[in-house]
Amino acid sequence: MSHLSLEASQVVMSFAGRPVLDGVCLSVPGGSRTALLGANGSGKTTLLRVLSGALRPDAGEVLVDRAPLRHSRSGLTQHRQQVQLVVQDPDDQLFSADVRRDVAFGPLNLRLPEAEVIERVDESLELLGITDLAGRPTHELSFGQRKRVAIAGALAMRPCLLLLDEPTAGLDPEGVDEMLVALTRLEEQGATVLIATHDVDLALAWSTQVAVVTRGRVLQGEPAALLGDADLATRARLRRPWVLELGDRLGLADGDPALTGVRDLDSLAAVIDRERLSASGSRAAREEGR
Amino acid sequence: MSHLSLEASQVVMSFAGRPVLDGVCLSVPGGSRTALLGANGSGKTTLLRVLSGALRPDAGEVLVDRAPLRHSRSGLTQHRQQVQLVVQDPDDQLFSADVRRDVAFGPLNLRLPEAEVIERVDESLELLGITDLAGRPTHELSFGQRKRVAIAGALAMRPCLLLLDEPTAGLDPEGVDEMLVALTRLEEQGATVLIATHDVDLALAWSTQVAVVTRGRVLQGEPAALLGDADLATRARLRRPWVLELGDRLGLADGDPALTGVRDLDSLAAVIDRERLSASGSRAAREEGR
Amino acid sequence: MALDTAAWSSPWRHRSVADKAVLTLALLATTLLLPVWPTAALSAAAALIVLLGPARLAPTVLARSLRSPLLFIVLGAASVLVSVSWHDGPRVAITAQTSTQALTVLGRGVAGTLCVFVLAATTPMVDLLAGLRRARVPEACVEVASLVYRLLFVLLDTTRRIREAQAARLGLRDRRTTLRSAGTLSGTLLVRAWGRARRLEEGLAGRGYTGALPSLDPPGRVSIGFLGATVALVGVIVVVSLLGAGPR
Amino acid sequence: MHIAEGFLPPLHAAAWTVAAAPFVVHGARAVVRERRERPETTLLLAAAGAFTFVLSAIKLPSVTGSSSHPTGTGLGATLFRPPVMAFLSTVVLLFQALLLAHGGLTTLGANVFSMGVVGPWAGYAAWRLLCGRHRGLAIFTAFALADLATYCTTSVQLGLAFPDPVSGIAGGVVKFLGVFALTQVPLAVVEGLLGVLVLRLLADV
Repeated sequence: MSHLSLEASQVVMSFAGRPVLDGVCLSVPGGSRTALLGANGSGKTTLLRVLSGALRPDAGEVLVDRAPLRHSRSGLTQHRQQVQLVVQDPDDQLFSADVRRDVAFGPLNLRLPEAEVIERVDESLELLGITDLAGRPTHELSFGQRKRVAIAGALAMRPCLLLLDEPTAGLDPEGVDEMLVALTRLEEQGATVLIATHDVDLALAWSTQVAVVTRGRVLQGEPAALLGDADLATRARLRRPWVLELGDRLGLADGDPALTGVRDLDSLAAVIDRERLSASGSRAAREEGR
Repeated sequence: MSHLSLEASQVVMSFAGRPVLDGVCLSVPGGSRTALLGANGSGKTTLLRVLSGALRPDAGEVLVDRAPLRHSRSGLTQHRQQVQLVVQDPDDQLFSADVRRDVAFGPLNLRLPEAEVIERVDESLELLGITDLAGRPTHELSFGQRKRVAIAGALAMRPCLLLLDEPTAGLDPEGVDEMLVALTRLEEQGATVLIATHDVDLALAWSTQVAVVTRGRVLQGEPAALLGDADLATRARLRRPWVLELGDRLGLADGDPALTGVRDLDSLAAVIDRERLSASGSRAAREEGR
Repeated sequence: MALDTAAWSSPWRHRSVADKAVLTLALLATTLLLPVWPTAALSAAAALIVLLGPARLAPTVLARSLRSPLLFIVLGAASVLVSVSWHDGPRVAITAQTSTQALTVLGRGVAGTLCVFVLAATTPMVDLLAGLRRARVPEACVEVASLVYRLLFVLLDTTRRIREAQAARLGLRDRRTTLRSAGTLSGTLLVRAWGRARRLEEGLAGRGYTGALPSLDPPGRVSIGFLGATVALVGVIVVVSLLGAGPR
Repeated sequence: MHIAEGFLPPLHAAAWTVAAAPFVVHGARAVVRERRERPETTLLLAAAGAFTFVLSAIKLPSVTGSSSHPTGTGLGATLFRPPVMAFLSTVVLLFQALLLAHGGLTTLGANVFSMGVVGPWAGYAAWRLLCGRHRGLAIFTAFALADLATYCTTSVQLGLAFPDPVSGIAGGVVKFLGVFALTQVPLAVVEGLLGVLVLRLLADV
């Protein structure tokens, strides 16, 4: 896999006369980790479907490495080997009786020789740490397992870009951590990953850039800057990540809504500790000075 | 509505020979707010179904106000006027083409006079803030709206106890807040509310008691104590709420895993501020003393 | 489902089902029973005026919904137009008789379809089923039909998502894969439909479901004015048709 | 393809309605009885109806260039039995007429007769005759035959309504068979294959 960039340019999309996306521009640089945020019904999923080629926008374009996606049969076939979408409900994506057969579905459709199909299936299962599930019937799997099998199925297409709709929704906290580990692995293998999520804390901790869908448009930028913006949060029915909120409340950022470098519990604890140290340090210095 | 208590006593339940609940005891006092936590597949949903009367346990009992639930027709009819379960996927509960008809279903089954049915429907819609949806077709509603209609449908039965499976899953942050406001309203009306959730932060902030399902058993206790227990968190595939984690990291609790009184961002910020004040206060005192 | 969506937001949505059914059926009856010309043209025009006027159906929705029935009507009319025989070798011909007959089915088909739109674009299925309930159609049948309506949308959504997922993994690439995908899609759908039905049953049991689905149906108040207008409209069509067709 | 509204002469429309009525009433009776005895079947029946409706929206590989969809009558007949299919088809056809403008109200009887009576019974008969010998073949034949029988019946209905001025009813039927049924032969084969795939998947699950 090599790093490809993905771009939406002026995408307009409406359903039954109701506009959902109204001139969306989004740029996902190769090798980035993008978190897509937005309220229920804001058009996140629609945007993902447009990016994956499942929907043809009313206007505008989707570009992979600057080349516009053609909605012809061959154009889509090519696009689908580069961009894969994993939908929210794994049951929509698992339709074979057992795990191995399901993951093999894509490679078989690529008309690959059997040896390569098997290799890809094994590799995908391995990457998600579910090799032991290979022979299991799909309907016996737990929710978290089904989610990972669905990702393995997309992965077997060896996409350069992986779009995931709410990959952590419905998972228990440990399942969320495992999912993040799997996503990090994918990234190390060279895939560019974009996730749509409602979890602003996760978005801040995980992503290198954030895109917020609101009123049919997309705002995109540095995670701390965008997620720390209280006005934007209100407009987009989001809330600010708790580390930014707490940092702000404690006056750590000196008026800057986005504390530089703080993105998770560890970094926040470090900043607070440093502040304490410097407070006691200056006290100690002052005490010594007397 | 009056406050009733709900209890599970030594409940054993297995599916296809696989034990899911293995002697569960849970007590939900009237007027309490209980959060039920546990990993995917730990049996949370099964327990809710047993409590609601939908499943008959292999052994053990469900008691409402100390009276055991009888799984006869009349026993269940009575139980369902006291205990209502709202499942996770609203489409499993909404069967009518429009909102008003759907909410009216329960009261009609109670064979109430039409005027009272209408009164209950209006009241339920009002309580959830969805009066404007009354005439809308179910299939056109958004996910969050469908979730609230499902709750309204349960509410129209005027239960004393409301059990909700993942009421905030899949909602955007503002939707989560609105859901919590609605739950608080229900409680003010006299309903005892139990929710199953994966969100440990929400559990700490919202509940008056927490129950954790792990290995077929339930542990129940004070939210901060149970959720602050690192061992339990690992065993139950949970994580500790971030306020407890951060408080611990900052050494605020002096070795006590559960910081007394800290349950959300506001209380944590207050504690940190107080610590700062006392530090600078003691400094000032010391400085004055010299 | 554009017609159904239009019906939910139609300004005539809260008119009694009986009113709308009488108008539709009266128009249909005149179209089919009276001489085709000018009746078909008149009732088609009347239906169009009703749909685009007081019922405020969007012309684009009307045009889109007409497409598929038009295909059948045109294909059927073309078959009627051409006469085939094989007594002395296969022979194809168009005669005055066949062209008259083709025009007849064309006129009646288009007019009839438009008349049905009057009901379809103003009355959501639930109201219609409530009407059937009042008309003494067995409760069980009406209930099954109303559940079909709700599950329809849930299943259509599922179908769409599964098909997109199959397409994404190139499952619709050629005939062979498309057939295989259609097979797995149908099977998966059946399993999902079953599971949904079971869970829905449990969900309803919690609210006291015992097999019957009582429904809060708003009372349908028949409007004398509306019925009067219907009688007048159909009356005019009948009189004009009989006069217009008279000389022939 | 269902016969559009207004397409059949009133007498024919009435006659086909009368012909279909006993089957539908019989099916409806079965539904009423079933609900009285086992209330839980109401939801299963509804799921079957919704499934039958949605099935006709599934795209099959195109043979002639235009897109095509399964009729689903074969699947319905083997899974739910013909009497129930007569009732479910009526519901589905009514929905198709009003939601999608496929078919019509006065032609409902004729369409129910072809899709809800002849198709399912033909498929079911083939299934019962062959299932003892070869399962795959039985399914294939049941599905393909149910599909073909449906369209042949439609052609006969149209041929009876619009006999050819020269060659009479036979000519009319042949004409409509050529337009509506002949093009359906490859699609019937596809639907037969689909049936084999579906039932194999269901056997796996």
